[in-house]
Amino acid sequence: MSRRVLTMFMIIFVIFLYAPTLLLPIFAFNDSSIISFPLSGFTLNWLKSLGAAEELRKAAGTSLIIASVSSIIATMLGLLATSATVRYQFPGKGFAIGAIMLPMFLPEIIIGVSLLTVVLLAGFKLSIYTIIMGHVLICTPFCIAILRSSFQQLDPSLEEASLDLGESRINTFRRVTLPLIMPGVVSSLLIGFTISLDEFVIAFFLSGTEPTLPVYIWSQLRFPQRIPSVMALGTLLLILSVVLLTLSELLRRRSARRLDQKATSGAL
Amino acid sequence: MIKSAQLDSDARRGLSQISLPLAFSVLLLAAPLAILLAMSFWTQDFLTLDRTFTLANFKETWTSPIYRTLMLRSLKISIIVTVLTVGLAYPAAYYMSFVAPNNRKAMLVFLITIPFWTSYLMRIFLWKVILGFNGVVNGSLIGLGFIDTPLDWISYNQFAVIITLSHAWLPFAVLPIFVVMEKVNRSYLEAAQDLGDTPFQRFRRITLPLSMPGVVAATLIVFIPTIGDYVTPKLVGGPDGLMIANMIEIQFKNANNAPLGAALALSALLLVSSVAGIFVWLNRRYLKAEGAA
Amino acid sequence: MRAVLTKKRQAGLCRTMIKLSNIEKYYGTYHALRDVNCHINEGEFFSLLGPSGSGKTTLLRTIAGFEEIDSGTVMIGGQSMVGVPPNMRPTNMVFQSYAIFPHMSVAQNVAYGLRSQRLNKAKTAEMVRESLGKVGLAGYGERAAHALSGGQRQRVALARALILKPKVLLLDEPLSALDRKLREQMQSELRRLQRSLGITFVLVTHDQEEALTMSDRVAVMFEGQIAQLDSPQALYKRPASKRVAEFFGAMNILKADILEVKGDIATTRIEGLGVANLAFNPQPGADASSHYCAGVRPELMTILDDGAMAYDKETPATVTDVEYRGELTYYDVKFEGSDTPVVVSMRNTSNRELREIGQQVRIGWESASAVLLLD
Amino acid sequence: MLRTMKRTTTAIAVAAMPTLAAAQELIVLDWSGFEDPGFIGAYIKEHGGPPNYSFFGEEEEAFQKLRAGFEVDVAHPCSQSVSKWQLAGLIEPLDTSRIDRWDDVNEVKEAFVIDGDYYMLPTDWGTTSLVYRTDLVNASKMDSLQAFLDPEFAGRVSLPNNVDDVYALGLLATGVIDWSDVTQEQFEAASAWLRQAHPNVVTYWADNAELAQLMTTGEVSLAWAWNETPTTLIGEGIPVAINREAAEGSSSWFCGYVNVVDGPNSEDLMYDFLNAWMEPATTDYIVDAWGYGSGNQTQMASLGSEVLDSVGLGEVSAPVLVQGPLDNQMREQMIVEFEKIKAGF
Repeated sequence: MSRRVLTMFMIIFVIFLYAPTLLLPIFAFNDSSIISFPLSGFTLNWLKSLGAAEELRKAAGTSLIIASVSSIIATMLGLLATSATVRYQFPGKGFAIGAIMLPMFLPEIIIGVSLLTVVLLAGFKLSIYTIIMGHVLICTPFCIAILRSSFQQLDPSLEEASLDLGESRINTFRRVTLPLIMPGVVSSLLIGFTISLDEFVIAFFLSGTEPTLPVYIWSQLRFPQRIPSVMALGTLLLILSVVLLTLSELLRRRSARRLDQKATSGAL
Repeated sequence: MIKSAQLDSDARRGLSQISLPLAFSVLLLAAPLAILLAMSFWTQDFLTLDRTFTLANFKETWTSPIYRTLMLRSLKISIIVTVLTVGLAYPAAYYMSFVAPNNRKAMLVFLITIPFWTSYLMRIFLWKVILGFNGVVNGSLIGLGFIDTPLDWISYNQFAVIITLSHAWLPFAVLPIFVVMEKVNRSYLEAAQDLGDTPFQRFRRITLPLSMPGVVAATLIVFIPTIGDYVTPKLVGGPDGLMIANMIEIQFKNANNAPLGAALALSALLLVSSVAGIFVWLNRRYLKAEGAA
Repeated sequence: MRAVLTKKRQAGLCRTMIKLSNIEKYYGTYHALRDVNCHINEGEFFSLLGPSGSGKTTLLRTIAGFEEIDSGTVMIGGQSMVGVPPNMRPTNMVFQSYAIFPHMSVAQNVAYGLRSQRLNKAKTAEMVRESLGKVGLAGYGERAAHALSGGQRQRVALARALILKPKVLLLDEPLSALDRKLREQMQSELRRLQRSLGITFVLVTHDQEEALTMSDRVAVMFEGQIAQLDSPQALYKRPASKRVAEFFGAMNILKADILEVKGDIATTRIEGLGVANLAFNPQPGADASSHYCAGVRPELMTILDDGAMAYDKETPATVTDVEYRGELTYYDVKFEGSDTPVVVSMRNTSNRELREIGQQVRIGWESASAVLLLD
Repeated sequence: MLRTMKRTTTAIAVAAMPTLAAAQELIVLDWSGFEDPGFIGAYIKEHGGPPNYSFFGEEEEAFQKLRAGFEVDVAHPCSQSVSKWQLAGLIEPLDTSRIDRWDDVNEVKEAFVIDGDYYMLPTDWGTTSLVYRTDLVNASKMDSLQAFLDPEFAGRVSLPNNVDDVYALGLLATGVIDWSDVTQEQFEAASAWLRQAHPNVVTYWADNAELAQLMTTGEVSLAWAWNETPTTLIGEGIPVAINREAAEGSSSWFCGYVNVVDGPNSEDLMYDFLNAWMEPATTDYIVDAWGYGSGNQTQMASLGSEVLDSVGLGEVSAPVLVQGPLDNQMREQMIVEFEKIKAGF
């Protein structure tokens, strides 16, 4: 396939990915509470209303924290499980991996209700910690699915070489394994983050008085007074992430230039 | 020559590494699964559970035409969504791994996940704006003079479910394929070319088989959860777009028939696992055949 | 330095660096190492030679600590290695794939193991430079690892291991991936390096020529067992068994019956060659029921010219085939009363004429050059 | 700011001392959006801040969560859930003597009496009725609910994805006005009617925002909708009309607060909260800003019929099916049947 065709495809692909999101700002500034064309006029009211929507803003903050922490823990558990199953033979391996992957197969409502029962029986109070627990559980299988292929194609003699050169297992992981599976780890973090940020059912059952953003938004379905405010919030978050991404890219380029180092090895 | 696995100390190491994630899953999930399993053999009358063993729920699940229709429809939609998603994701991942310059890769990975950080509900609302009656698609088509009246087959039906779901799962399909492609040793490609392969042959004989683990992962990541989705069909499916998960959801909640819900869920689980199993098996055969050729 | 060691060894003073005792290793039901016993001396170039699947790499990895054994002991430098992980052992390894870290530069690779020594930057750089110099890669430090050729990767792997000044350097078929010319060059370089450093080298190889040219001693392994452990010369001259003999170049194998054993001399009847007194030392594992055969190297037999110099033994034979190879000529001959073709190689000299097929000749040989081999 | 800091500290303390924290802050299980301070001005004034909210999107999810043992003081279900929640032992009677304006509370409160005790304080209500695009359908056909069956509107109809509203329609259309003792035959007739309407339905709307979207674009020109939707649409200048006086009538629904058993905090706080909801100021606010009716009947009446008619809450002469409590078995049948109808069976 020629590069030009692929590049064209990628451009269309990215446009498709952003298609709904690009409309977000339009309705965030459209002077109507109805999400529909034709547009009625420009307004900053929805943006301003965010100032008053304390619960909404808090929910967004809670969600970001939960998504970050859950994706990190899920990736770490995923690394442990993957490294164990890809490298070693041990009794009960099939069972173990099956049990860990199971949340992917079960209906979320089941996971939600029974997690709630387990959590309450164990005497925990519902908080962001319980949501994190639930999200780690459902994100881990996705992380494993990604990390697995990373590990499978890693030459085991590289790690042996590190051990042989006197590094401990932990340092070997840090200095050799981790850098080599970095694209997998970053992808795993992103997938965990994305799933957690948008997960509603489990977050609903495990949330106490600090709802996540999806819980808040979904529960507004029946009385959707603030859908455009949510669009405004979404716009802000979108802009924020794009700005952060651009910023980090600029920083990376500058530091690359300063070190006069062409980014040579694999992607991330 | 000699595998470094299969050792006692390695077995211990493997067990100790997996113990934490396993303990986490078992502690939190043993209960749900046991409840689900037990419940599927019980019956419920409003709020009272009757714990007498019965296979009635499974019988109903497997004989009643409504569940069969929903089950097959869900399977069909999931398969179409998976094929579409993985099919679109593959060239994108290929571009990211083989065409894009190294220093752009990280940015691209973020670029394709960022749109999915806005709430799914919002994205669905916006999809309706795009596909809807006076929406972007219809508006453009009318504006360009292709059609006179809005197309109504693009919203509130299975088509809309497929589009919305495929879109939602795209980044989840791109990432695993990309990760595997990043690991493909570039010298294999050079070797293949060196041995006289055309770029297309090289793709078919080297890149595709080597990236197959990613395709498998992507397929499972998309296929399995898709069949369990009830939100998308509820919001964009219209009357003919409902899926089995909607029925499971209703049984557990409004209909107060958790046992039937459990039987439906377990049957769906069985169906999904078999299809996924067949897929993995076919893939192994393909790789073997490819290796032999 | 080497001369000193050799003297020590002659005086029986050389110290044991590695001692392997009664090592057993199973992979499931597969018996990978069977009662392996051996000593490897300090400063020695020691090779493990065998066909693939013979257990040589397993044994090497056992020394490095990557394989756990089911019974037996590994001692390095007088200390038991039970429970000592690879990173705590005084050994370093050059992997078959070289295992160069692809995400690091050459210098970073070489400096990898130094981190735990907490040296300052300048000192580290100095050591890296020195180490790279030793392997002939001075100035390559900033190269990216994936931009190296096969030979360069191997040198980096060497430098990376040697910078840590290990007591033992383990090499897992390090030359197998190199082309012939480069391999020969590296063989002599490795040998030179080993001599100048005085470190114990343990090399795994399936190439007998490599083992013979480089090693002080070689352990020949078959099916998880050491079949013979000896100096290259002794291995060539006095292989203990048919298998070992065949593994090292050409050897004529003839049926033999031991008629009588007196001390270390066995009176043996050899197919086609008649009765001769051969040196006899019973091999481990051999008993009264063991079968033997006799082996003679082609170059240790001569087709006698009329009235040529006397040989211990002379046997008439018929030439059945001639193969001229420039420096040497190979003759297939048959002895009376024997169907086994025997190869005799003759150096071509200016006054020596080629024999013809069907010609009757006399073959001269020494009873000392025939060896009894365990069948 | 100080509040935010206090909340943050609480959040951290929750981790350390799971039971002690948030001891005296009322916990309300509610729909999101109802944390609007305009509803409970009196409570905020008295206690210096709002209670803690936990949110739900569907009553059934709230039910499951409470059943699993989640502890809250007060919850906000709608009328049909009351007897189910009571049967499941989740809620306890209200002490009406502690509700200051009990006499002003809408008489629908009598529908939530179980064994002589009151179980719900109705606080907000609305109507469900025939709504249509005046520019897209002929108004003359809009005086009967049978319009939903008219093939002319095939693919232009939307019904609620909500069993209560849908069966209210089905029953009204088949001549039932009171569903408190609906018979099996009446239920079957209503189901048959809904099944007949199904082919005309483009989608069952899940929420107001969705329906508003559909009606704005014109994809849906005829709907069975809550009064809030046409009010919003008219406010946006979309030509829609609401007909609460279709021959067969229209419906109304109620939601309110219930006293959850074993609430972790003092009941005093709960009654302060309930009393705040019954303040006249709350009534004015909910009608004006949200377009819903208030449970304070007296204050509602004082707003005048013009105001109420404008938001679709006024008195009507046609029959009104009040979505009061319904026999649980019957409701369960409706749920199962509705799922079948939606799936085309």
